Amino acid sequence: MTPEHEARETTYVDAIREAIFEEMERDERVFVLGEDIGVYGGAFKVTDGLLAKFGEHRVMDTPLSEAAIVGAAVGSAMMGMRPIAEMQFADFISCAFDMITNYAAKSRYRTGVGVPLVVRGPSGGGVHGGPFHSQNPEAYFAHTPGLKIVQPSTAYDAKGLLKAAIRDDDPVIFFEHKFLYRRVKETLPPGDWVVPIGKAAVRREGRDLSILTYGAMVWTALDAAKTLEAEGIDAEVVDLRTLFPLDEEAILASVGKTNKAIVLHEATRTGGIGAEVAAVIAERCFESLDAPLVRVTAPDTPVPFSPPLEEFFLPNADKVCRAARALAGY
Amino acid sequence: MTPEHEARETTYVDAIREAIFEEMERDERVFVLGEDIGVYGGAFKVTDGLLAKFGEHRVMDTPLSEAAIVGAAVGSAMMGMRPIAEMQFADFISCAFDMITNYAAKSRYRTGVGVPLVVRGPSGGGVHGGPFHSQNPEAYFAHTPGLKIVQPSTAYDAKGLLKAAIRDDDPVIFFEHKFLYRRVKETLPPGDWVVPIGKAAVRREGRDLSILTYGAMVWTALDAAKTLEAEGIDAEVVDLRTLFPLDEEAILASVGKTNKAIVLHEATRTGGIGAEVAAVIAERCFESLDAPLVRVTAPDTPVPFSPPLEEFFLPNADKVCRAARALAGY
Amino acid sequence: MAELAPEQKLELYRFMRLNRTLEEKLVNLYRQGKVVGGLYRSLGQEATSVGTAYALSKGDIVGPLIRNMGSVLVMGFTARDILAQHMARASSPSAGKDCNLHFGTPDTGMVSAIAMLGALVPVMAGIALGARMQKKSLVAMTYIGDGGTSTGAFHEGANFAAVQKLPLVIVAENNGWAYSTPFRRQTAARSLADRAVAYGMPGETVDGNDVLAVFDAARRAVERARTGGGPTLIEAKTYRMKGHAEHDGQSYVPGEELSEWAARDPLERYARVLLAEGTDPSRLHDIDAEIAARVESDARAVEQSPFPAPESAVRGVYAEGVAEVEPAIVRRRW
Amino acid sequence: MAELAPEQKLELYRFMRLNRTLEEKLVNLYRQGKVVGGLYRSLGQEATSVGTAYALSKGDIVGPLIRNMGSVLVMGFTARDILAQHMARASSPSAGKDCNLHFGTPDTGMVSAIAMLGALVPVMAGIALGARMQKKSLVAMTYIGDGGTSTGAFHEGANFAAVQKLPLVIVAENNGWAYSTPFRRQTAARSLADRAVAYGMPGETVDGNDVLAVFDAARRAVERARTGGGPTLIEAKTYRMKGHAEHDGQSYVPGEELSEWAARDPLERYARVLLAEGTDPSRLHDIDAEIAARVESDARAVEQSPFPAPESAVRGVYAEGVAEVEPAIVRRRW
Ligand SMILES: Cc1ncc(C[n+]2csc(CCOP(=O)(O)OP(=O)(O)O)c2C)c(N)n1
Ligand SMILES: Cc1ncc(C[n+]2csc(CCOP(=O)(O)OP(=O)(O)O)c2C)c(N)n1
Ligand SMILES: [Mg+2]
Ligand SMILES: [Mg+2]
Repeated sequence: MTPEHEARETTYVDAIREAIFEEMERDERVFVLGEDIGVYGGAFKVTDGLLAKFGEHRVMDTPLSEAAIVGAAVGSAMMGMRPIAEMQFADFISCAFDMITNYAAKSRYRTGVGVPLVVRGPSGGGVHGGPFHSQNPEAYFAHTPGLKIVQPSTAYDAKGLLKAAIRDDDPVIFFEHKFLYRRVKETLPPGDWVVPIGKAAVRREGRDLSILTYGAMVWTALDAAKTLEAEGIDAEVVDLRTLFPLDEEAILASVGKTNKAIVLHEATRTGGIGAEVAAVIAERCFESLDAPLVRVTAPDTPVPFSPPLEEFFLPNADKVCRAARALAGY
Repeated sequence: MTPEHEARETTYVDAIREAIFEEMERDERVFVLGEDIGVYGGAFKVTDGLLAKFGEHRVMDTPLSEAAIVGAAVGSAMMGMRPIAEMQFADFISCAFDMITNYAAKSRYRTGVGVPLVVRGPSGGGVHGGPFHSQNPEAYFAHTPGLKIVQPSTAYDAKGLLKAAIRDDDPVIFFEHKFLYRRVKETLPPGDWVVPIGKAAVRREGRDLSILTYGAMVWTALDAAKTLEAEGIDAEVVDLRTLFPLDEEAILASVGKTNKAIVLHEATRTGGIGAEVAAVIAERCFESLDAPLVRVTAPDTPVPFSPPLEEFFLPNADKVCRAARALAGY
Repeated sequence: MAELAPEQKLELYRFMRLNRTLEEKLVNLYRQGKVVGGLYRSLGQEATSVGTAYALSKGDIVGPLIRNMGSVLVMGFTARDILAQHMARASSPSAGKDCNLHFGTPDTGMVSAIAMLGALVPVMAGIALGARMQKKSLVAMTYIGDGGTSTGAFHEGANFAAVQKLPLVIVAENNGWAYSTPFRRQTAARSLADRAVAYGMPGETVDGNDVLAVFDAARRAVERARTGGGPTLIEAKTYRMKGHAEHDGQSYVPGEELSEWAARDPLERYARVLLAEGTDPSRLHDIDAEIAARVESDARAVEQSPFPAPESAVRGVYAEGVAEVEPAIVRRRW
Repeated sequence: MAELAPEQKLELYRFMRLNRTLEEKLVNLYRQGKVVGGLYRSLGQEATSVGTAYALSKGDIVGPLIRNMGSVLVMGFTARDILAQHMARASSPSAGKDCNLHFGTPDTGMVSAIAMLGALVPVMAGIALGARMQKKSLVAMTYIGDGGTSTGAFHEGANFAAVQKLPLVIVAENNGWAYSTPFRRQTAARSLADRAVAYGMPGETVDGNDVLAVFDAARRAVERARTGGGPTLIEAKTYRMKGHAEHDGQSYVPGEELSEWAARDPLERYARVLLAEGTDPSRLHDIDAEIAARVESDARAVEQSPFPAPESAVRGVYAEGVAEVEPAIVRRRW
């Protein structure tokens, strides 16, 4: 790598665009469809420039119809295409819930016809989007066998996981945390690489307790870990990356080492991904656990709009530290 | 009570009908709407006879439009009515997912306008209904603050919980296990009574382990408990009844006593209600737990159609006993 | 009007008869408790299924609903496939995973419905889209009931197909009822063809009990689709002569309507047309007899065929892997 | 044609002017970073919002979308309400829980949209239904964009309303664009009024930039609804003069179209009508000046008003109770 190349850092959003671009170049079955993704390049400019490069047959602006977007993607996937369907905001995936959970997810099982489909979109709060532009819908899909759910926290993973998702033979729901789009970046290695679906990553090694998390909260956890370090608490941070199916071995390895676990997510508490992580720990880490499990999450409310409300609502490093201290002192 | 009265047992399905009937008599704001619920009396005859008694303004056959059924119910509830919307099969609630999770659930929080709505329908398998007439969708709604989720296991609870749901000022999703409709019955007390939402019930006291469950699986748990009793294992069976919000105190009380917990549900494992129950136990029962938590559930697949497949898929008393033995011997 | 060779005309008859005889056999098996789950009849609607699917060519793809047994047969699936589906056997196209006509793969010319009505419309639009992207000139055809046209999925899929000018034919089967719900409670529209106006799509109403008229309308729509003219909505006016499913005695259906439509039975009517055109009655009798015998022997064969292996319940969810069955504590023998 | 008293005509002008001035003030505040979240303009569409809502009577209920500020003002909400919503203050009708025009209660004549377009149509059908069941003779009115008519929820709601003959007026605002998507990519229908045919509902297209024509069409539809004639779909042809939101420079919009439609600006056009009818220009100037001053002072007042208390974030999810905030271990001080 030239120093020049090294200097150029890629943002999370650019990494996603690169993944789509490269996969479309590599495989002509790959195409994108969604609202305002062509001429406009997408509400967050994720697909900017793709239309010019690949033309409107492979970069398709659709009517305002989430069920039709996913449905048409499903049909074309059954025909052997590799569609990437954008939800303008992940919140609107609710309108395609039936199509995803009943058609896409169950097709292979029922008929043997796989549906290699990616549904992707921006999720998450912290940008004062209010109740309908800030949701974290990932857990809605973790109870539907046949689906896979992914959420990257870094530019590297965004690119590598999206490539893996596009190449996957089954439907993958790919949640991009919009807070990270332009806030995280790194120098990406050249060449063609993927990040495998189903594998977590240890972001920080630690001995005293494990923070199991994903998405934007990985950065919150790392912040908290730094504060905790100064207090003599050595936290391990595990980025789950794939939320369904979970990397149970990685969870066991970490909790088996630290013996204490915090599950951290931005989504609201009850019925979230954290519940499943907790269940895995309760089932499989009984012998190694030295303290109660703790979930640090948003409270059980819609996402409020006004900044002081949203700040109160969202998990942050301070809340993680409070939980970690309680746990470390247990 | 006359002996004659005592002799008359009420089935689960009749209990539901009675609840609707009595609430419609008591409160003229209560009405029912859905597909084929009027003239036909509903696919499972839950609403049979209501049209004749209350007329088509209060017993409304609708077009085949789950989103409109729930949406119209939401609007009328905002106007002060008390709609009961039927999903012909609970599986089709997927088509109203957006309306329930985004409109009904969030209205009070966002605008102060409550939505006293009941969405009810038959869920569950065991009747060879295949992948789309056997689902247990309850967990899909347990991650949406603003909703309540109920599933009765007895005729008494079916009646009392439905009345409570109708009287509740917030949206309640009421899942009826279709396997129980005509299979369980009991003599119901006369008069007007409700079963409060948010309260679990201990169906069998036991000392050795707790089986936390709901719906049709309550009966499976009781069966298993009988078998286990003969083997010297004394199982407690807790019927959760309300799945969101959970009766955490009842869970703590039982697990605090028995120190071992099985969570049992017919729905598939990952991301099910059992995950949340496990999380509550992992968070709050650490001191009292003497063994790993065990989930006995359907495996992570769609509900298969063919009898041997469905039998293999569904939890049953034998599977519960196997888990209980492993746990008792731990 | 459609120009069909005499052999093709007989083939239409054969498919309609097979549709009917097979269903009658299934009713028999149902009463003997040998059909697993419900049984949905298409009595009186055979001409719609058969006539539309017959307008397709090899390579085209159909997305049928549960009342389109005729279409499934036309696409080349056999009585045995359908019997095995209804008896939930290992040899069924879905291997026992799903019921009735819920099966199919694009390469065999058929895409499976799911029970959620309307969902198939966007999916079939996607089939047409995927084919076009691959420069295949195939036509996709799907069905929707009067009830199903009230779903949001139908609307989104039809609108999408029209904007994209996809080679899709939507057959809206207006049989007067959606379960117990009559047409006038389903929509205030005058006809299902009127739904097409909302999509800027050609819409046409055809006598769904006249197989030749149905075929002709379908052929024109298929031709339009294949030549880049985009989707068409065909309303086939017909009648559901039985209840929603076998358990439904359809007490809510006015008797006069039933007898009125019985007089328009599509199979008898078509037989009369063929005879009037000079077909030798023995040809029809032979077809009837052959089908009856064949269905009987197929049914016996399927009855003797095995159910799927229980463990196969946990296979096939993902391209890789098998779902876990046992709880951790049992599985891992802690 | 609508017969309006001179004072009513001036009132229409006042609402349109207020709509515009208030939005311009919001643009100012937005540029100063004082608006929280996005800002959606209705520049050029004021006549549609104001003219339709003005046809309602006291007790009627409107369900507006984010570009219907004019309707919200007509229903009696104030500039202060709207400023407080955009600045996310405690005093806003949603108490800071939701943004822009997402607020309302039936008893104040307004029902809140959610962002998911289309969802409001079935809900407003339900408002009309609930009212009718309570023997209230009120009319419900709601809005949908050209984009929004492609949603399944719109379809299901409109069809439901038509079958039930509900007192609902659906104003389909065809402003040419859904974000960056032009009408021809949204639907192949010739007009949004054509969508009405699918529901057997009267459909009509009106010049959405002519407030009197809009009012007249709305008045007739409201009258029909109130007298049991059921729902109406009014297509208001207008144009979105700004980007989807303030961040959107609408580079995809052809310049000629913009200048063409600028010449049809509904406010200037209506002012010309009033002047031509003999209105003293000073009356309009006075209104303009009064509104400008009022909006300025309202904005200052709202700017000085407090944000909501952080803890209120966890209140109001259910009729009873408060959501728990702290994880168990912290909450319970194990
Ligand atoms: C989305 C959805 N809601 C409800 C049902 C239950 N259901 C199955 S068939 C049926 C009636 C269908 O009527 P129609 O579309 O006219 O088809 P037909 O039965 O007349 O062939 C209903 C309500 C369903 N399958 N899908
Ligand atoms: C169901 C749904 N999908 C996507 C969006 C994102 N979105 C917000 S406004 C908009 C365009 C709306 O266009 P139109 O309905 O014509 O209304 P207009 O903005 O022109 O007033 C889109 C795609 C949404 N709000 N709801
Ligand atoms: Mg029908
Ligand atoms: Mg528009």
